[in-house]
Amino acid sequence: MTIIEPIRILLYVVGALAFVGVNAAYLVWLERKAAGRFQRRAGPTEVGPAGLLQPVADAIKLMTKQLIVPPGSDELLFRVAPVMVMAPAMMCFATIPFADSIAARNIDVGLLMIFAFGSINVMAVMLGGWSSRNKYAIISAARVVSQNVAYEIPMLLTIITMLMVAGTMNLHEIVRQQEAGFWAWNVFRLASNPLMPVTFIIFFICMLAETNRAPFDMAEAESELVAGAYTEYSGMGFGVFFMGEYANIVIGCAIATALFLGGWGSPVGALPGVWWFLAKMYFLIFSVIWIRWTFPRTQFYGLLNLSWKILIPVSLTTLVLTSIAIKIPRMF
Amino acid sequence: MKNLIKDSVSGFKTLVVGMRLTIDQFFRRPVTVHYPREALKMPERYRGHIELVRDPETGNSLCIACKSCEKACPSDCIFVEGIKREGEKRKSPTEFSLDFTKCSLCGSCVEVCPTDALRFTKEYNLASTERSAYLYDLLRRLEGQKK
Amino acid sequence: MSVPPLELIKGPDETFILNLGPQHPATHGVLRIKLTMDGEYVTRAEPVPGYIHRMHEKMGENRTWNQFLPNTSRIDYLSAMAYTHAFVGVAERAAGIEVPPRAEYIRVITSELNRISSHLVWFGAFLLDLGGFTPLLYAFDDREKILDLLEGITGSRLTYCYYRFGGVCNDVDDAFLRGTKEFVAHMRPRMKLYRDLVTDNIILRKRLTDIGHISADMCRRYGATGPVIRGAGVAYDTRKVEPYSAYREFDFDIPVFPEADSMARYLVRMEEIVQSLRIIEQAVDRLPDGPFIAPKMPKVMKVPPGDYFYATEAARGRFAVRAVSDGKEIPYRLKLRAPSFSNLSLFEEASRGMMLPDALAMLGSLDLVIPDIDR
Amino acid sequence: MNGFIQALADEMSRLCQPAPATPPPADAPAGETPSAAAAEPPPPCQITDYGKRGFHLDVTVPPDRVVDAAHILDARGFGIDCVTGVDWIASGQMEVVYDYFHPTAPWRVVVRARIPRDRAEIQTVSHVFPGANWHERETHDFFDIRFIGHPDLSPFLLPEDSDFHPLRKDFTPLP
Repeated sequence: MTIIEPIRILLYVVGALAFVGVNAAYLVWLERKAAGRFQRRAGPTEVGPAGLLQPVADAIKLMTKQLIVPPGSDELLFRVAPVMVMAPAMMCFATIPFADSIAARNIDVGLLMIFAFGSINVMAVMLGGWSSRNKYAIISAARVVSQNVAYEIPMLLTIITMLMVAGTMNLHEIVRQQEAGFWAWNVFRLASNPLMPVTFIIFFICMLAETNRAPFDMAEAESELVAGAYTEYSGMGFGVFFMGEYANIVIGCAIATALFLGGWGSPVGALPGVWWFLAKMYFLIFSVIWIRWTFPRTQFYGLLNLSWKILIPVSLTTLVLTSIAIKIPRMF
Repeated sequence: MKNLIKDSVSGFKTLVVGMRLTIDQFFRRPVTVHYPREALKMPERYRGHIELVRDPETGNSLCIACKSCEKACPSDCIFVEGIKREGEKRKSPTEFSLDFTKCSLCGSCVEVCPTDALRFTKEYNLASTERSAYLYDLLRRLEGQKK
Repeated sequence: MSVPPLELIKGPDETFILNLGPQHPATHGVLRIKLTMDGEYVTRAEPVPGYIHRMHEKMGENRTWNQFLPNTSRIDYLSAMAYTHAFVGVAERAAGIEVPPRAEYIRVITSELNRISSHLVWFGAFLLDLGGFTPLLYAFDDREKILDLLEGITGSRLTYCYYRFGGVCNDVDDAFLRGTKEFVAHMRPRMKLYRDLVTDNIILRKRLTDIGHISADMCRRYGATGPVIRGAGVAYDTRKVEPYSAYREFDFDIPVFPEADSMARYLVRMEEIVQSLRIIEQAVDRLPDGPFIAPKMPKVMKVPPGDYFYATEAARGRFAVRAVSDGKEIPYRLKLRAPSFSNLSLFEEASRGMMLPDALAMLGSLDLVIPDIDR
Repeated sequence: MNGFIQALADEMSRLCQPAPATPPPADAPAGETPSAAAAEPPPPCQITDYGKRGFHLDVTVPPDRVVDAAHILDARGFGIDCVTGVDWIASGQMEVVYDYFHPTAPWRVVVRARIPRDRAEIQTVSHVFPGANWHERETHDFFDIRFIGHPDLSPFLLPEDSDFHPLRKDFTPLP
């Protein structure tokens, strides 16, 4: 036990790194391929079969580029910011339950840990934008902060709802409650809250906003802010931000899978396993891509209006409804 | 309040409609052509750079070196020189060069030609790192085609 | 390396200067806008055009009437037909050349096809400004069909140079007419796709409604025309008020939306595509026989002395040529009145106090083509 | 149809009437062959044939009355179309041309004024029609016509440091 444990953790760290790296690379490929198909194009085809080696070529290109630090920028923060996006994202993988037996650590406050680390992302992007000494980047940094603050609230409200339903912060435990089949999934648990699908949608929207994905990509908004906070980053500096962004999407979709879609449980109750988890997670990721290539970007105050005027009241409503639904049966 | 809910619901519906449309396109065949592997046929009237037309009987150019094209050209990219050879009724060109770097493919030269001695080629994939690659000697080009 | 202190970058009273362009994704070319910003609010926007100024007007004074023809396609490369039309029109009006009806019909068909293709590019590019990527490719797919059609008869895909004094340079063939009819049939359902995917989309509506008001009076004072003035509720369309060519003979409506916001301008253009389809359909059905160019046109055009004016409705608004002739082969003076120029000039007044993304959405809704401004 | 344009023509011709010491074309060299268009002095205010010329009313006003003309047209709901110049080098004059359009009626009015070529100055109309601002700036670029009272006459389409005026007929480009 004492010898095995550090090795096991190490293996998981390496595994998580590899998983994030491969995911970031191949989600780019998937994104480009899917974007192509959504737009009636073929997407990447030239590098390797069906363009499968394209991410490798991209990575080599990014790595060979010079890292430029703009004069007058805060060099330390400028260099640290990409790391600050990547590292917390890696931490979050520690507790994600890919299957009953596949998880680095089964932590009792797993959910809390993920959100604690997840919120560091904001600061990293903000510091990256601020330290770049670029006006576009600074505007973007300001946007990122207000956007993330606004969306953290409805997201956590939905999480509280889920905690009340599940009664635990342990992700394994939450998944195990839903193992019976798709009718037991939290998203369909109408008995404890008739607005459960709405809660799921709110969570999903907030997840999009938190990860700065279209239609909420105010931070990058290339037609307004060139590349937003990443304007001055070159080569792998940008690459790490990029990987961090995709890692955050993977985490967001993984949490959504575990919380709402029954994690590794199969929809019919038989044959649970990691493949179900991955299938559900990648379906959500595909939806994220699908949404990006369908909608235009929202306006900034429209985004905040959506959060403060629609999402927060509705998530509060679901919270109240859930607490009523939980409390009332216990009164009798 | 009621309006807000109504707007939210109908707005959400438009989003769903949009997503349905894009996924519908997702499963259709791409419309693009993979250019270097397959290429479209150039239409009959495609305007590439000009070339001289050969007289089917003599095998020489139809050009009579009247310099109409040279005069008509808005960008001064055609240079014609001709002499009257013995035993021939009309002049024939000794030099016919085209500076394709200046040409705007307007077709004035082709239209103005009294003997229809000029026509457009269908060449579109020209690339070079040197300007001199586009100084065409059209007479030599015609000679080259003969062989 | 010396870096200016931050105070120099910052303007007085907490504003700062943001140089948008000359290379910026939202300016569609090399337009530079000097924005004085207060946070994300624009307090003053000063467009600085001229980065691709080519002095077409001077070129016009240096070449014959015929030789200037290719230039006209290169002012606004997206609606080249209307520009060539204005130029040949001014010479025809001056010299009193009677254009055969078939040629007029062909001009109408090609001009309207060109208008649709131009609006499709605008549609796609505008959606790019708003962060929607996919509609661009759908629009380009449709536009490709138009370009193929026009390439078939003109030999060129963008800078057509198809019209000649007294007519057009090539007759249309059956393949073109058939293809045009097919295109009309293809385009109508596509308009429904655009409506469902884009126009009705709540995100787009929220972004454009009540954004970027340009009132009818502002249009008048600035000389803004085209979809900008029609989006302000004024049914001003050169095709109707000063009917040129054969436009008198077709039944079509001028779409007008009185809201005067970006959405109104968007809707005007989308509706214009539908109306152009109507015109094309009628023109193809009723295409008269006859010559496609006036007989006995002189090789070198000469225009009697005097000054003349001819306006056409290009995709962006009214394009007009004022030609002053002294009777020689070379025009004495050519003034090209470009619609984008006037349409952009109101940006400074209209964008005051807007947020940056809104200002850019409005800029996109003006549908600028930078070579048109810079000429 | 012609009632409106006739009334406008009457009002405009009142502008042309006083003709206070019409621009002195005295310095035009006598020996020079005047070009055809410049030779015949057109009547100051005439209703033109649209089909032949492309506009309905052609008004030549003294240079100090262009602002008045702009005010009249503004009051009648006209909009500015463009402002440009024509260099009549043979008669030593510079012509400033204002094109006006009417957004709700098919009228098109041309207002011209001739100013001496070597002292090309004219009042700006940019405070009446803000759209004239850019057109006047462009005309200043190309013709070196100074618009008095214009807020900013720095080079517009030409490079910021340019001091040449390419549309003047005596302009010679650098080799």
